[in-house]
Amino acid sequence: MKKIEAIIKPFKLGEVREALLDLGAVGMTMSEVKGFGRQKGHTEIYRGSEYTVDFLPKMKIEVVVGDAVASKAVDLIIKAARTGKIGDGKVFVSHIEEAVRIRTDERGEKAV
Amino acid sequence: MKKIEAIIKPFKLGEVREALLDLGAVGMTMSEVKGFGRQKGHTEIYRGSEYTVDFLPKMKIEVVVGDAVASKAVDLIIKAARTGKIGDGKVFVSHIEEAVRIRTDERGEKAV
Amino acid sequence: MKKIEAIIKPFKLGEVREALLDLGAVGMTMSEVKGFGRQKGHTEIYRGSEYTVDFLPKMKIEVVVGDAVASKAVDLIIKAARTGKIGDGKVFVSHIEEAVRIRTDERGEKAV
Amino acid sequence: MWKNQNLAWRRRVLRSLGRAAVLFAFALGVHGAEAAGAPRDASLEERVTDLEALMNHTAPAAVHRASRVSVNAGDHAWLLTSAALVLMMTGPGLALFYGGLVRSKNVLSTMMHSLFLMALMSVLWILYGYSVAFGEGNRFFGDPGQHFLLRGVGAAPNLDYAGTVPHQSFMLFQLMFAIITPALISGAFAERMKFSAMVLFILLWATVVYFPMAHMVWGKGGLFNWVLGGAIPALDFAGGTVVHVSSGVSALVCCLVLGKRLGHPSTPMPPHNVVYSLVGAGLLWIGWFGFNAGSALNAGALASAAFAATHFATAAAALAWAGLEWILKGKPSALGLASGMVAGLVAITPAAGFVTPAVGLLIGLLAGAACYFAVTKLKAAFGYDDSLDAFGVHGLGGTLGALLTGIFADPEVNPALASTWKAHGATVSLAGGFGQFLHQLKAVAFAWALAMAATYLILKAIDALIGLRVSEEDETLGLDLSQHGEGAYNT
Amino acid sequence: MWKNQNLAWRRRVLRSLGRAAVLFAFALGVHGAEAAGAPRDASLEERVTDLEALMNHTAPAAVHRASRVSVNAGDHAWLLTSAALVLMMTGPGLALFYGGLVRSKNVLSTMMHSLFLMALMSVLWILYGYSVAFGEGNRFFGDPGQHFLLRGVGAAPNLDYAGTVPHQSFMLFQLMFAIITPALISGAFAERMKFSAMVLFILLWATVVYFPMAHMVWGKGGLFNWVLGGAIPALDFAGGTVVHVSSGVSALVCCLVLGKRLGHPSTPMPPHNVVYSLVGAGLLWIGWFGFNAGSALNAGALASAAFAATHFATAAAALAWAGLEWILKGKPSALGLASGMVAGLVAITPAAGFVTPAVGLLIGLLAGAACYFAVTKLKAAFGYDDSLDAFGVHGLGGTLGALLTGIFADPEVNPALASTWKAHGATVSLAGGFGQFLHQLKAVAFAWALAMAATYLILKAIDALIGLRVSEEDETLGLDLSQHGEGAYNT
Amino acid sequence: MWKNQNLAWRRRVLRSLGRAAVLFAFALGVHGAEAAGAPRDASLEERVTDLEALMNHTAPAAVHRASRVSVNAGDHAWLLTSAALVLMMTGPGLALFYGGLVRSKNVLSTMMHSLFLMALMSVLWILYGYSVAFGEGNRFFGDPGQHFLLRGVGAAPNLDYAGTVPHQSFMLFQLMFAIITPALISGAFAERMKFSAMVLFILLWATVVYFPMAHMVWGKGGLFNWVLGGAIPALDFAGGTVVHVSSGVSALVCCLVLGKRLGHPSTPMPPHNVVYSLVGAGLLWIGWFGFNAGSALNAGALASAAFAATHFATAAAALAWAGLEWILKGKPSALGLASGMVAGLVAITPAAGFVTPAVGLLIGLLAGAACYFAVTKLKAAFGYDDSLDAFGVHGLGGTLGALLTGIFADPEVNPALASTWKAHGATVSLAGGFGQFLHQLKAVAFAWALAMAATYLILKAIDALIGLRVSEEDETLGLDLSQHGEGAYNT
Ligand SMILES: Nc1ncnc2c1ncn2[C@@H]1O[C@H](COP(=O)(O)OP(=O)(O)O)[C@@H](O)[C@H]1O
Ligand SMILES: Nc1ncnc2c1ncn2[C@@H]1O[C@H](COP(=O)(O)OP(=O)(O)O)[C@@H](O)[C@H]1O
Ligand SMILES: Nc1ncnc2c1ncn2[C@@H]1O[C@H](COP(=O)(O)OP(=O)(O)O)[C@@H](O)[C@H]1O
Repeated sequence: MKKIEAIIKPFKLGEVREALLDLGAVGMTMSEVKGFGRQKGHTEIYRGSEYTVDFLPKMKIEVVVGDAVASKAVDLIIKAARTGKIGDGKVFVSHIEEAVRIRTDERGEKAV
Repeated sequence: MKKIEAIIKPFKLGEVREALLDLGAVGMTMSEVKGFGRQKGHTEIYRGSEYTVDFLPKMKIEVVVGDAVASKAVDLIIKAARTGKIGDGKVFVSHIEEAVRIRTDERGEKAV
Repeated sequence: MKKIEAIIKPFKLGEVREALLDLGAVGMTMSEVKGFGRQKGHTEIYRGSEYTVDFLPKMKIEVVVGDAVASKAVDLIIKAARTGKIGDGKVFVSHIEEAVRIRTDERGEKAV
Repeated sequence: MWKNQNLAWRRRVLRSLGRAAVLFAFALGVHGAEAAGAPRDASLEERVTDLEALMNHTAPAAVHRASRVSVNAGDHAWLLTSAALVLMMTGPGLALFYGGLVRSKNVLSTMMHSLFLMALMSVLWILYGYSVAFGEGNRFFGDPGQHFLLRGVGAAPNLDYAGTVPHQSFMLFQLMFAIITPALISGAFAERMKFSAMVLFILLWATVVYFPMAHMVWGKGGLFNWVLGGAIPALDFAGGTVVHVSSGVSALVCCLVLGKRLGHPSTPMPPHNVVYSLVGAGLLWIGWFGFNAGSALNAGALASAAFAATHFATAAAALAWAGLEWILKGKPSALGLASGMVAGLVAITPAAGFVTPAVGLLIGLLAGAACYFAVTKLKAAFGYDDSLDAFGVHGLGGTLGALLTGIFADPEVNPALASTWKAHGATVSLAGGFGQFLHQLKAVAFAWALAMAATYLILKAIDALIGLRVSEEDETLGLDLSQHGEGAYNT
Repeated sequence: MWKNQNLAWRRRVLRSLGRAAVLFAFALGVHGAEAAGAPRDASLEERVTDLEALMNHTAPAAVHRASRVSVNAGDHAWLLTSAALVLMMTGPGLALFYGGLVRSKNVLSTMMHSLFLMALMSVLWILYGYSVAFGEGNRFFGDPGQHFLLRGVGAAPNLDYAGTVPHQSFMLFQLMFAIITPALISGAFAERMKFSAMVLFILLWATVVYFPMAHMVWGKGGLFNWVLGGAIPALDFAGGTVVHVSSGVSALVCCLVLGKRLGHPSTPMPPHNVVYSLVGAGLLWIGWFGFNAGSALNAGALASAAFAATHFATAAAALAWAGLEWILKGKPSALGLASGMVAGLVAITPAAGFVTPAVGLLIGLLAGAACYFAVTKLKAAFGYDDSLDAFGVHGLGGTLGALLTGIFADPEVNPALASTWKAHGATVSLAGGFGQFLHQLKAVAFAWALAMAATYLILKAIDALIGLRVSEEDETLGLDLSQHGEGAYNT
Repeated sequence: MWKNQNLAWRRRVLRSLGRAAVLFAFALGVHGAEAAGAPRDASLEERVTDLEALMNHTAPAAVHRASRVSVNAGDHAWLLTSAALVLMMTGPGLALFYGGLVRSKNVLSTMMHSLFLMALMSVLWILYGYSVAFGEGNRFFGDPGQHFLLRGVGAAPNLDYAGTVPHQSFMLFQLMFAIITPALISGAFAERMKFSAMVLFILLWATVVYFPMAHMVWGKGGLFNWVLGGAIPALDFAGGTVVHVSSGVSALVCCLVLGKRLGHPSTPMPPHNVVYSLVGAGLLWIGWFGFNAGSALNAGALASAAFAATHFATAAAALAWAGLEWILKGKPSALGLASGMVAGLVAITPAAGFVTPAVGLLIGLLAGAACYFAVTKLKAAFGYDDSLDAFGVHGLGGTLGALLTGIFADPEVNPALASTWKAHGATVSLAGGFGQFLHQLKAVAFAWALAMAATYLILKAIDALIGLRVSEEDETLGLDLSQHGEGAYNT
């Protein structure tokens, strides 16, 4: 199994979710993160002290899928998340050795 | 070493923590995430516009353990986190190549 | 490619970021987590009921780098994050099979 | 002629609004029946005497003769301001204080307890609540139909209750008390009671506990009324027994009957936002000036005395609570300070218009300490889950204040104490001392008994009928989502 | 001698402050020109009659003879308190109510709409706003220069408007209405309008809609003024047409012209912090006592009546809205309850000083239901994106209230209704009925027309000039960062 | 007879309460000693004249003869309302304004600074603070024991200070000023001072700076008192020198002595919740009407004038600050607008009852601009870490306002200016001009000197005794946890 981690722009969450559902994924986990990258941050001012906020709000989606669909999933996510503007984010794929569904104790691809 | 990621129901956090402590784990890291899965979300209404919240609050526990105890840890977590109701969550296991304790620069299993 | 996950004390974020920038990293992702470890938590009291908060606020930095610089990056992070006091945190390294830049569809080390 | 047409038109419109309109039309028809007769001549001296009386916050003697002026605008301004302040205590004051103390998944449901009651109690009040509390009746309750839709409650002052302000304003001011009292109870059942059960409970509780208690203590002819002919003259300036004992004791029964929250006490349930609670406490302190100093019902010296006693008691109680924490736990907490404030405000409520500022300070010190121990030791010892300490603070603080009022009431602060005392003969002393202490004790005991019995029976009945508690699943999910279909915080 | 030197010195200082100072110096020079002549002798009886008049909230007859006392301190205390309460409605009241309803990235920009207008409208008011609204002029607007920098607005009461309080205090009280009205509109364009366009829009809107509307309805000689010689006497106690219709209808035009927020309606945009909105609603309720009961302009029986009608309407509307949700959706929501409160407050505003509490209750019930359907059904049916329902609540609630005022206005509540009615002859009835309903209809229709036309033209002009909406990128980033360079929440 | 028994009983109870009770019993015994003699006959004309005087906010001439009415209820209603408003400025107003500006780990400790002082200062006040400030004494301070436990402060008006309201209410109103002043300083040492050191510091600071300054400027016979015989008559309507200069300058010393926060200025420390700060600023604006217009001590024309000047100054300063940001930084910020509001409120404080609204506008513009530059440029240039800009806003804004008051004070706004001026001879001019400017300068310089010297010495003493700052570890952890054992936000 593969874990796909996608760091995307927050307002693209809905589209990425739809894309994954279309693929047949039945589960995913999401968290709010802050990203630093080429997309430069913005300046904020508080009572005259100006400073740069480099870390921008991003959404991280983690989805574990069977090996077979992993690359398809990556492509779909990329398509859904792309705006073409800097800061669109990254997708990382890594190997998962075991997955377990807590409720049923099912293991492996059945569990994802 | 293995990284065990467990996505569980928030109110099960205490029990899972106890289970890991019983195993001898001395460290773990937790974060608030939102999960999408078979457990269907709930409907919210704001001034007449109704919408479904699919992403439910979940807790993610990450714990890196030595290879020897990994499968024991997974079992303990599953036992502690199970309610038997849909939405209990998942456990994912992956390989960790290196671990370092920042304070002492200890490496490998000594560091976890 | 390697994913380096560093769990550090929140106020060390700035220094770790600088260290990574010095190395030439152009991206990283950060999230607020809570850590449990040797560093004991503190006691809080609300209207007479006292309880221990074991989970302390930590910052998790995730950065994916090429294999070549991974160990250098780990060392820099450790140096920047260390206070020498308990609770300084951990660094974990794992293997990343694929990375994609969403905007351009670049893959592999070019994407990180 | 035209007027009749006009009424007919109104009736036509109203009829089409369905059955409810019948009641309204009735009320519309009878409104304003209390119009005064044409003024008869008064001498210049009488007119000046009348003005002086009014400026001294007394109804002019002229009212039965030829009243030219009947409202003291200054008294009225203060009463209206006070009414607004007392409503502010409930929403947003109490709503924030309680809302901050619960977990984030229950904050809206907790605030809803306060906010919904602002609406519900107002409607009960206009239908029969005011009549039961302040209508003419027996020593336990007033005639429930007397002021239906507020007929007979108009611009003219009610000389029994407040001689220099419109009767309507007195009614409004009292309504604000009827709103906050049941809202106080909600601290006991927060985070686990069904909303429908809550609504039903308060409806019944107000009807059989609050309105009658208000009648007994403040209503004309009430059993404990100390100025309008009560058999057991008990002093309760702004609601020690009526408001705090009744709500606080009922709160205790609520948490005993409902049982503990899931996970209590093993899982810590710290406040989700202490800032909200601190803001709430601040607003309560401010609003309480309306509560206590407004209870003078005019802007005379008594309002000043009540304001002062209230303020110093609050300050002292806050220091007492935070100080005890500092000594016993090593650190004074912000929530402790705020809890002390509320304890002081509660305890001074019955005493405010009867005691000096120095005595207020003393009462505050005692209340801060007593409530601190109630909340930290007593609750732990008995193991009930009073989520937000409605009993520990209001039940005990109110009881303490009501009893101390008997001891410290001072005719130099409130001259009415001296005069009434004489009217009741030597055995009855309103101006403090053991005799009065006994009266206070009786009233407090009565309030305890009524609150306990009624609350228990009402809760049992509702439990049988529709159930009191939400399901385990709903409790785990949080009451905001399960009871109200909304979450407080979104991104 | 010295005085001249003094003035010269002041002028010297001022001159160095640049061109603006010229205007100020002018204002300083003419200030206080309205000094009264020396009092002539009055008999003792006259003096007593004068005192009685003042205590009855009427200007003493003596004012043209030898006024010894001209301000009723009680009336004044209530008016100042009310002015403070009305300002509190805008900041923090409305700022919190609206701020909680938007997404967290737009909370500061939304609050800024309210807070900035507290400053901007005050400056317009002192320059020409008060003159246009309450100066002498034609039936549509007052002379814009009459009270420049508030000359002629001093300590002496203005007998046309409020005979027992300083003219200056009347001016301040009215200013608070001029502040909140445009702030209400901001609910319609929240989360997408450029800040610069907002400022320009309000500046023009206040000038051509609000100040003239206030003149027509409340100003001496205004077209719809029912006590000071209007041709079409329309009843609007505290701002049904002036405040709510004008702002609510303009709000509708705003959301039509600006278009929907990006993502609406496919992306849910739930309130980021419902607690803020509940606190805001609570403060609005409290502050509205100043708004409505303060509009009596004294602390007499009318203030009491307006207070009561306001309170019961609000309670009823809250129950109506939450009750409908309970029945139709299965759960009553906290935000629904709060929305109902605001709907009730809006609808009772024009009626407050004219109707009984029972009628207030009825108006509240109708308003709660009507606005509920407007917000849930009407908006969905037509598909406009009224971000925070400024039209559904203020436009419709205000219209409903203004019309119902014509039906239910009652001379027993407000005796002035009877007397004015006679002055206008049998065909004109101010005391409710079909005749008055028609007057109300005309005023409401006029307000709708003016608001729609003016808002449309102003927006189109600004759009051509500088553009109304922020860029897509800025909207996505959030207005807090893009318009104000700051984020509300940091760790 | 009974009365003696009663007192004996009370004493018995009290004795058992330990040593503290001795003080209380003493106070109880002497309370109310100021009872008036029996009224002697007054003619009808005298009685009418007395009523007229009272309604004109002046003590009746009759007070020494046969006072039948001594309190003007309208004046009193406004004063009580104002006292409540001023307390609201501290809690929740200032607590929220400051609390929002710090990092989330310090929000409770910052709010605690304000809330704890509400309690602490009240106790100091009742013990000796009021006596030092308003008792009879020398030109620097009053006799500290004169009003111990408020003896001699009762229902009768104090004719020196406020002739138409109970002395007790005047005392309460002034207390609210004594509460907020030290709380203002806390902005300078937020996020790093030990709580115990804070308590000790304020205790000493209030004793040697605030109470004496209040005596000098407002107390009978005080050095700078302009109406009650001060040698250097300085105008300070509601606390320019007493409140803002004293606190703001002390704040500067605090941040210099304590040093910078860890990480300052390299680590950005943005406000953790700007919404709180905006709400706080709104409440400050509202509450300040009580502060300034309440300082008229009655509900007459002066209150109206002070209200107006306050309002327009605030509006203008908000526009000035936000406008400068817009021009110089490209964007107007919400926090900038709010900061401007506070700057305007501060600067108009000493001037409020002396200047026209137009001058208020001018003072506001200047204050907004001056404080903007102080906070953005001056602080950066000198590099001190004034966490929340207590010096930049209160120190400089207060100084500016106090000096401008000398220039713009206008006898047409405050007639007392003209009469006092004559009493002092031609060389002393209270009605603006260079002479008065010099008096103002002296008072301001004195306040600067006293505040700097006393604050420095007190801090050094406390540092030697118990240390001023928390440890580095505690500062990193946050003061909420380290000083108060609680966190503001939990899930
Ligand atoms: N090497 C990396 N490791 C972890 N996260 C990264 C890395 N590079 C980029 N990211 C994440 O991806 C986001 C987008 O990257 P950025 O460089 O701004 O845009 P783009 O990928 O379009 O050039 C960042 O904000 C960060 O969260
Ligand atoms: N393939 C997946 N990848 C990542 N997270 C998943 C995946 N499947 C489920 N999850 C997480 O597990 C949670 C529980 O899954 P759900 O399908 O609701 O229940 P169950 O596993 O009991 O059928 C989800 O809310 C989500 O956070
Ligand atoms: N085995 C582990 N797996 C995951 N996270 C860990 C593990 N051990 C420690 N951590 C994280 O590292 C943080 C610091 O660990 P701690 O034991 O307190 O200090 P130290 O590493 O200096 O002994 C913890 O708070 C936790 O977030």
